[in-house]
Amino acid sequence: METALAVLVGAMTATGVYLMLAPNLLRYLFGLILLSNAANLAIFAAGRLTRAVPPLVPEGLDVPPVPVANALPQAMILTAIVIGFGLLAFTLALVVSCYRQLGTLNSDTMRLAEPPAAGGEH
Amino acid sequence: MLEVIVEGRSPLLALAANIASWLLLLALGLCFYRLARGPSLADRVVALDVLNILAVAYCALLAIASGRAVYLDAAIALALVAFLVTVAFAHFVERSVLREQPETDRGKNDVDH
Amino acid sequence: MWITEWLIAALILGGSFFGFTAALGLVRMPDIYMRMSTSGKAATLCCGLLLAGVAILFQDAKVTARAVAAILFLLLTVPVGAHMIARAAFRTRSPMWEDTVLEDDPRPAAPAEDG
Amino acid sequence: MGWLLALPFLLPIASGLLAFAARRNTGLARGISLLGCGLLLLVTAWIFASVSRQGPLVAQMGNWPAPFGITLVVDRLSAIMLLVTGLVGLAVGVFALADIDRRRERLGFQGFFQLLLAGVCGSFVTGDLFNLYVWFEVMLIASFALLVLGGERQQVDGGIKYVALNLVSTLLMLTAIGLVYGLTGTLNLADLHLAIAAQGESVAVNALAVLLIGAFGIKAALFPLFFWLPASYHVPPVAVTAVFAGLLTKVGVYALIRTFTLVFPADLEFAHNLLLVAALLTMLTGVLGAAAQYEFRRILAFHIISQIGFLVLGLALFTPLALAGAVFYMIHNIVAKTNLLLISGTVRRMAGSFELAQIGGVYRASPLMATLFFIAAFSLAGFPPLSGFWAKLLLVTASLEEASYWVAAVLLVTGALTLFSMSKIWAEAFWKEHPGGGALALAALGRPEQWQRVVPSLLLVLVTVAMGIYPEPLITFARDTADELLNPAGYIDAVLSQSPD
Amino acid sequence: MKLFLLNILLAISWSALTGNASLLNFLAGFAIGYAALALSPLETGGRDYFRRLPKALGLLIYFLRELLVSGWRTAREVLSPVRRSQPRVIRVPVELRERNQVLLLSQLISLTPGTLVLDVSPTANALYVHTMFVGDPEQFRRELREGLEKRVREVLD
Amino acid sequence: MVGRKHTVAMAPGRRSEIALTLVVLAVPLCLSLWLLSMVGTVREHGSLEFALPWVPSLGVSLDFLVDGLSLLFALLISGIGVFVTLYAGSYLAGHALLRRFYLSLLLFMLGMLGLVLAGNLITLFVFWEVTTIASYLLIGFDHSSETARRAALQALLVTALGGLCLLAGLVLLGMVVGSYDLSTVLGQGEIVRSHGLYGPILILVLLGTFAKSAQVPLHFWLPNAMAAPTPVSAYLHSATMVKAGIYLIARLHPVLGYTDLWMWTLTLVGAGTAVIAAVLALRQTDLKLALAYTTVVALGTLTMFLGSEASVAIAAAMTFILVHSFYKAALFMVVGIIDHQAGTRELGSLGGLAARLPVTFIAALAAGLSMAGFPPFLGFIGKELKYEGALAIASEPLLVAGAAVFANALMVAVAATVVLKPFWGRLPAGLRSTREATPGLLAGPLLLAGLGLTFGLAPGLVAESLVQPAVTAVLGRPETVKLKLWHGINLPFFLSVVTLLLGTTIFLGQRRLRSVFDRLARLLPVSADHSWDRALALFRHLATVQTRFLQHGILRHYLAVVFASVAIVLLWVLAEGGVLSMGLSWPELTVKEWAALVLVLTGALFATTSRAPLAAICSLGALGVGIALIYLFFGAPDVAITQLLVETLFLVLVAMTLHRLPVLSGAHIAGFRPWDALLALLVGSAVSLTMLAVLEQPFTSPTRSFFEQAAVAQAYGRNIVNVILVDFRALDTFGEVLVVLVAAVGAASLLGQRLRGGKAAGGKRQP
Amino acid sequence: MNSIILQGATRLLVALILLFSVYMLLRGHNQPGGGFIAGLIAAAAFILYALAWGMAAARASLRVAPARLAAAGALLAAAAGSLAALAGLPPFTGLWLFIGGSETAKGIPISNVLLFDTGIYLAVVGSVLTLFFVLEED
Ligand code: NA
Ligand code: NA
Repeated sequence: METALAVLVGAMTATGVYLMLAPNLLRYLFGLILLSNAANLAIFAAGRLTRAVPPLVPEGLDVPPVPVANALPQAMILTAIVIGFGLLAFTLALVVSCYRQLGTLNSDTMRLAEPPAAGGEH
Repeated sequence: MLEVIVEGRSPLLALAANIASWLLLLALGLCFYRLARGPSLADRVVALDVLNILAVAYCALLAIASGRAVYLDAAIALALVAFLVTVAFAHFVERSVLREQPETDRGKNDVDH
Repeated sequence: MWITEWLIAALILGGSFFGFTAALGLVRMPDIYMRMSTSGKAATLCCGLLLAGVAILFQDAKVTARAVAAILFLLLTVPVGAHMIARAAFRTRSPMWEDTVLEDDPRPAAPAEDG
Repeated sequence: MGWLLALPFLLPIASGLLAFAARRNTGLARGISLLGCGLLLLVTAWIFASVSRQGPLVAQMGNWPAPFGITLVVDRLSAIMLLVTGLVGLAVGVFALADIDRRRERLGFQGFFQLLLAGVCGSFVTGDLFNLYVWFEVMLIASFALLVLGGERQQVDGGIKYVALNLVSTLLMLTAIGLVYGLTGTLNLADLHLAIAAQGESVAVNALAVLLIGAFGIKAALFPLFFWLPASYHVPPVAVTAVFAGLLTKVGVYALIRTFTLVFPADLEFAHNLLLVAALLTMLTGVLGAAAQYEFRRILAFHIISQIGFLVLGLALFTPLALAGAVFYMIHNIVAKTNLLLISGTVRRMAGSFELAQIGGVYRASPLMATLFFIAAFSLAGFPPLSGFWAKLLLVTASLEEASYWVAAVLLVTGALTLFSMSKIWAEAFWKEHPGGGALALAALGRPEQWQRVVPSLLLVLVTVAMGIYPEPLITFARDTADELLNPAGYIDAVLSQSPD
Repeated sequence: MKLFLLNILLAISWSALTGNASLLNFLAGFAIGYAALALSPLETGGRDYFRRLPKALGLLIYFLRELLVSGWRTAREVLSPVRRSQPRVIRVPVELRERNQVLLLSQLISLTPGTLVLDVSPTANALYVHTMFVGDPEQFRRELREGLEKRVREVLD
Repeated sequence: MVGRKHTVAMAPGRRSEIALTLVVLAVPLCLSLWLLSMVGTVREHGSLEFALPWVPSLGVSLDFLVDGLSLLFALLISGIGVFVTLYAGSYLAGHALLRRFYLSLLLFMLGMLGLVLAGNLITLFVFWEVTTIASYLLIGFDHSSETARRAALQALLVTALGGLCLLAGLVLLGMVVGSYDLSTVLGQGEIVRSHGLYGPILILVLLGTFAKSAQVPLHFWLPNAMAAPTPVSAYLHSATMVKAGIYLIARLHPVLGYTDLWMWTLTLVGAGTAVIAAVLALRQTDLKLALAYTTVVALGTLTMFLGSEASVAIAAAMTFILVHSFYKAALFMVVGIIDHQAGTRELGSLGGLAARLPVTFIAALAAGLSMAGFPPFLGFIGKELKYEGALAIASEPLLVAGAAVFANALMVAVAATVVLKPFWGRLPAGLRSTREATPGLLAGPLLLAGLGLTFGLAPGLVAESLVQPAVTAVLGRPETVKLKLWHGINLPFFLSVVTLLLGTTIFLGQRRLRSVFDRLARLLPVSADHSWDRALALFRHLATVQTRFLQHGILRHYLAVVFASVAIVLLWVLAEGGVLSMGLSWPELTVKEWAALVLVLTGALFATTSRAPLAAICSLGALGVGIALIYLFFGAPDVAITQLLVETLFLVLVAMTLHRLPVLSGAHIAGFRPWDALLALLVGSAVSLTMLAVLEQPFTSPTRSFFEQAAVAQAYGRNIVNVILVDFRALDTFGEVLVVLVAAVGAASLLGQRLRGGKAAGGKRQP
Repeated sequence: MNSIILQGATRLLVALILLFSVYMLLRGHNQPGGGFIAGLIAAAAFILYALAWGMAAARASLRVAPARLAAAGALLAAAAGSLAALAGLPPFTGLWLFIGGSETAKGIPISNVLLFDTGIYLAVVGSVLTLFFVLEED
C-alpha cells in the first residue's frame, strides 16, 4: 500500500515542481499546494498504513481492541496542514499584493529588488 | 446488523457496497471530466460542487461498508461547508464580469481554452 | 433481519445509481443550466438514500441524528449553491443550449461587442 | 525546570501577542516589546549560567516522559545560542525604536519581532525534530511578515523570492522529518540518535541526511541554495535585516549542527564531504558576490552567505577544534553582523542612502560611528585582536590539523576578500567625502534617536572587543560545547533518563 | 417567541447530535444555541410554531415524492441516447408575502431535479426558473401555484 | 569635529595641541627609557621573559621575550617614535584630525613593540596585524583624497594577504613544534627543518614577511604608501613597520634558517629587490618617492644578508638596520620640511634652498653622508660590514657583493640627489619666501642625523650593547661583534671606494642614466602597481560575472537550481545505495483505493496541464477531495475532515482574491517546458525512491503503543489524535496556531495598509 | 451579494454551523473533531455570513476584531498551558477535574486541555476571518 503512496507522492511532487518552475506566480502557488499535499501524504505513508481503523478508543475500553491506524503521523499531518494553510494564505496575500504593487504576476519581470544592473552591467 | 457488516458476514451488502463503490467512483471520474473540460468556470465549479456532494455520499457508503460511524462526521462537515466554495466562486464569476475586466470576452468570460 | 439487509442494499444501490446519473448528466447535458438541473439534485438524492442506509444500518439514535443532520444540511446548502452558480451563469450570460426557450429575459441588454 | 526552559519562547510569545493587541497604541506596544526583550535576555542569561554550571537541562512538556512528549533540552550549544539571541533581540529591539517608522509599528512590527524571537528561541530549546519544524515555521512566517511589512514595491519583490524559496525548504524539511519518523518511529532527537545508530548506515539514512541538508541548507543559505538571501535581505527596514542577518540563517546552521552531531551517526562521511564542498563554495561565492556589490546592505548580505560557509565548514571537518571554531565563529558572527547592519542603518540615516556611490563623510561627521563600524568590520574580516580573529584561527588550525590545506587556503582567502569588501565600505561611506554636501552629524538626529541607534551598536561592539581581547572563556566554552556535541551520550542520558515531575 | 422556539429547536438538535438526553446537556445545547443565534442573521418577530408542524410534514412528504419522481425522470433523460427534454426559462410570478416563503419555495424548486431557479426578480415577486421537462409553461406555473407554493404558504404564514 | 572647533579658536587650540603632543610624546619616551634600562640585563643574560596568560586553551599567551634582537628593534621603534612624535606635532599643527592621528600612531607604536617583543607566535601575529591596521589608517589619513584611499587599500590588502600566509605558516610551525611559545620554537630548529612541512612553512612565512617588507614583486604598495603624511612615512614605511618582515626573518632564523632553501630564497629575492628598487629609485623625481624606493633597496639588502649564516653578514644586517633607521627617518623628515616649507618636493622645481633652510640642510647633509656611507658616519661602518659580510657568504659571495655594490652606488647617487639637488644651485623664484622650519620640525632630523654621526664615531656604544646580542639572537649561538670605524685597507674598503666612484658617476650622469633606466624599466612588461590594478579589475570582473551568473534575479531559475541540486545529490545517493535496482512489489490496493489515487493523480495532472488558472484551482479542489478520501480509507478521519475544511476555506480565499488578479486574460498561458518537466521528473522520482528506501525498512515505534495505552488511562481522551494534539504534543499545536495567527495578521498588515494608511485591516473597524 | 435565497438560507445555516462547530469542539477529545476543525467550521459560518450579508454585517455580528479574537485565543491557549504552573507541573500538563464522579462513572470532566482546545478554536476562527476579511476587503 505504501508503495503506491510513494509513487503518488512522487508524481504529485513532480507536478508540483513543474508548476513552481513556471514564471506565473499563481502557478507557483498551485505547485506549492501540490507539494504541500505531497509532503503530508509522505508523512502519512511513513507512519505506515492501516485500513479503515481510526485511532479511537471505543467507549468502555481503555485501549483500542484492534490495531488502529498510527495516530502520531496523523497529528503531525494535522499540524502540517494547518501550518501549510497559514503559509499558503500568506503567500496568496503576497501574490495579490505583488500584482497590486508591481502590476504583474510574471516573476521573470520582477527585478525591482535585484535590478538587472545590480549584478553588473547587463 | 452492524456486527454482520463489521464481521463481513453479509455477502449481499458487500456486493451492494462494491457495486455502489464502482458507480460512485465512476461518477467522480465523470465529474473530473467536466472539471477538466469546462468550458466556463461555472461549469468547473458545478463539477466541483457535484464532486463534493458525491464525496459526502462516499463517506456515507464508507460508513456502511466499514460499520464505523466516524465517517459520518466527515460527511457532515463536508455537507456544511463545501457549498461555500460554490458560493464564493459564483461571487467571483458575477463580480469579475460585472466589474468589467476590459480584456474579458463577455459571453464566454471565463472560457479557459 | 433480511428485510433490513435488502433495504440497505436497495438504498445503497439506488443512491449510487442516482450519484452516477448525476455525474453522467454533468457530462452529457449540453449547457450549464441543464447540467446543474440534472446533477446537483440527483447527487443530493444519492446522499439522502445512502445516509438513510446508514441510519437504518446503525439503528442508533446518535448515528441517526447525525445522518438526518447531514441530510438536512445538504438540503439546505445544495440548492443555495446551485442557485448561486446558476444565477452567476445566467447573469453573466453563460451560453444556453440553442434549443432553449427563453420566455422572458430579466437581464439587461447584452453589450454590442458580444462575441 | 520546565518553566525556565519554556520561558525563552513563552515570554516573546506573550509579549508578541500583547503587542499585537496593543499595536495601535505604539507606546504601549513598544513598552511591551522592550520589556519582553529585557526579560528574554535575563532568562537566557540565567539558563546559560545554569547550563554552564550543571550541564544539559531537560524539561518534559506536558509532563510526559521522553520520547513520548515533547522534550526541551538546553545543552551548551543551545544555551549560548539562546544567550546571543537575547542579546541581539535586545539590541535590535532598542534600535528598532529609532529605525521602524510609526506606520510599520501600527502594522504590528513589535508583535512580529517578538514572535520571530519566539521561533528562534523555540528552535534552540526544543529536543524534538517535529517541534523544531513547528518553531521553524513560527520563525519563518514572522520573518515573512517582517520582510514585507510596510509593503513597499521593492519589499514585495524581494519578499516573493524570499517566500518562494523558503517554502521549498519548509516542504523539504517536513518531508524529511516525516520520513525520519517513518524510518525510526520516533521524533525525539536523543531517541533518534539511538534508533539511527541501531539501524546502521543505510541508503535511507543517507537519503534523509541529504534531504535535511537540503532543507536546513536553504535556511542557512548554503551554496547553491542561498539565492533567497541576497534577493531579499536589502529590502526591509534595516532593523529587520539586522535581526534576520544575526539569527535566521544561524538557526539553519544550528539545525545542521544539531542533526549531524546528534541525530546522524558520526561516521556519515559522505554527508560531511557534501557539507565540506558546499561550505567551501559558499564561502567563495558569498565573498565574491559581496565584492561585486556597491550597496552597503547587499555587501553585508552576501557576506552572511560567505560566513555561513565558515560555520558549516566547522561542522564538516567534524573535529573538536573545528566544531569549537564553528561555535565561536557563530557567536562572533551573530554579534558582529547584526551590529554592522545596525550601523549601516545609522549610516544611511546620516548619509542618506545605502548606495556607496551616493554616501560618504561619516568618518568626519561621527568618529563614534566610524569607530564602531571599523571595529565590527575588521572583526568580521578576522583581524586581531578582535573576535573574528580567534574564530578564524580556530578554524584554520582545525583544517591544518586535519591536513586539509585547501580548506585552510580557502578560509584565508575568504578572510582577505572579506577585508576587501569591508575596506570598500569604509573607504566609500566613511573616508570619502559625501558627494552631496555632507553627512548629518550624530547630534543632529536628536537625543532619543541618537541613543536608540548608538547604544545597541556600542553594546555589541563591546561584546566583540571583549570576545577579542579576552577570548579564553568563550573558547573554553566552545571547546566544551564541541566535546558535548561529539559525545552526545550525556545529552541522551539527560533526556531519556529524566522521568517526569 | 419565534427565536425562543428556534433556540429550543437548536437545543433539541444538540441533544440529538450529542446523543445525550440529560437535562444538563439540553441546557448546554440551549446556551450554545442561544449564542449561535445571537451571532446569526435572524429576523425578529415570531409566529406560532406548533400549528405549522403538521403542514410542514405534509410539505416534506409532497416534496419527497416530487423529488423521487423528477429524479427518476432526469435519470432517464441522462441515460437515454436521445434528448427528450425541452429546456425553457420560465418566469413564475409568486404571491408570497414573506421573503422566507420565497426562499423556501425556491429551495424546493431548486432541489427538484430538472428545475433550477436562475434568478429572483428584484421585488421578489417572480422567479426565473430553468426547466427541462415542461411542455406548457402555463401549466407549470399553475402546478407550482397550487402545489408547492400553496403548501409553503400554509407552512410559513 | 574637535579639529574644526580648534581651527576656529587658534590660540587655545594650539596650546591644547601642544599639551596633547607632550602627552603622546611621553609614551615612546618612557618606553625608550624603560627599554634602555634593560640593555644591560639582556647583554648579561641573553634574554628576559614576561608571561601573562591569555588564551591558554589555544596555547596562546601574552608572552614577551626581550632578547638582543627584539631589544634592538624595540629601542628603534620607541626611540624613533620620540622623534617622529615631536616632528608630527609641528608638521600637523592645527590639523583637524590630529587627535585621531596620534591615536593611530600610538596604536601602531604599541603594535610594533608588541610584535618585536612577543614571545608567542600567535601573539606576534596579533601585533603584526595591529600594525597593518594602524598602517592602513595612517596611509589613509588624508582620507578625502582618492589617492590616499587607494594607497591605503593597496597596502592593507597586500600586507593582509601576506599576513594570511604568515598565519598559516605560523600555525603550521606551531603544530610541528607542538607549541606557539617562541623560546620553545626557537629551540626546535632541527625538528622543524627535518619535518615534511618545512618547505610550506618557510614559503608561507616568507610570503608574509616579503609582503610586509616590500620585497619585489610585492614592493609596489610601499611607494604608494607615501600618500601618508611624512611623519608616517618616516616612521612606518621606512624606519619601523617595513622592518617587521626583516625582524621576523631574523627572529625565525634559528628555526627556519641554515638550509639551502632559506639561503637561496632570501639571497635571490633580497638581491633582486635591492637591484630593481635601486634602478627604480633613480628614476624618481619626487624626493619622497626616491627615498621610498631606497627603503625598498635597504629592505632587499637586509633580506639578502639574512639569508646567510655567517655572523659577519648578520652583524652587517643588524648594524645596517640601525644605520638605515637613523638616516632614512632623518631624510624623510627633511623632505617633509622641504615639502612643508617650500610647498613642493619635485626635484625639478627645487634648488638653492641651503641658504633659506640652513639647519635643514645640515641635517640633510649629515643624514645623506651616512646614507652614502662616508666616514665617520655610522653608515660607513655599516657599509664596510656589509661588504665584509657579503664576501663571507659562502655560496655566492660575488653575486651578493655585486648586488651590494650596485645598490650602494645607487644609494650614493640618491643620497647626493636628495641632499644636493634641493639645496644647491639656483633658488627658483617661487621659493624665495621659504623660511626655516620650526624647532619642532628640525629637532627630529638633526638629532637622528647626529646619532648617525655619534655612533659612527663611537661604534662601541652600540656594538656590544645592541648589535652583538642581536646577532646572537638571530644565529641562536653566542657571537662577538666588534664595530670599528677603520678596518684598514682591505677588500671591503676597496669595494667602498668603487661604490663611491660609481655612485658619483651615476649622480653626475643621472639625466642620461635615467633615460637608460626608463628604457630598461619599459622592458619589464608592466609595473607591479599596474599589475595590481589589473588583478583587482580582473577580480572585480570575476566577482561580477559570477554574481550575475548566480544571483540573476529570476525566481524560477533560483528554484530550478535548488530543486536540481537537491534532486541530483539525492538520486546519486540513492543510486549508490542500490535503490534503483530495488525490487518493487505490486501494491495491494482495493478498487476504491486505486480510484482515490487515480483521482488525486488526475487532479494533479489537470492542475499542471490546464492552461487557465481557474481550471487549475478547481482541479486542486478535486484533488483535495481525493486526498481526503485516502485519509479516510486509511483510518484518519480527523485528517480527512481537516483536509476538506482547509481545502474549502483556502479555495474560498482564492476565490475572493481572484477578481483582483489577471486570471482571465491570456497573459499567463505558457507552453510546455521540457527542461522543467525533466527536472520535475527528477525531483519526483528522487522523492519516490527516498520514500521507498525508507518504507522498505521495518517500522517499530514505541511511541505508537504508548499513545494508544495512555490516551484514555492518563489523558482521558478517546480520540488518540486529538489527545496527541492537545496533550501529548500540545506545544506543536500551540506553535501551529501561532503560525496561522501570524500569517493572518501578516497578510492583514500587508494588504490592509495601503488603502487605510496606518490602519491594518485586521482590527480596523471597532464596533 | 444580495441574493434573497442566499440570505434567507444563511439565517438558519449560520446558527447551525456555529452549533455544529461547538459540537465538534467539545467532542474532539473523544471523537473526530477538536479545536482546529471546529474553528475552521465556525470561520466558515462567518464567511458564509459575510458572503450573504456583506463584510460589514459579518464584522458587526462578530463584535470583536478578528485579529484580537485570534490573539485572545492564542493567549487563552497559552494560559491554559500555563495553568500547570499552579500545580507545580511543566507547561502544557493536563489537569483534570471530574465533577460529580462516582465509582463507576468519572463524572463531567473539566480540564485545562479543553480550555487549550478552546483557545485554539478562537485563534483559528480569528485568524481565518482576519485572512478572509483582508483578502476580501482590500
Ligand atoms: Na536543545
Ligand atoms: Na544570517
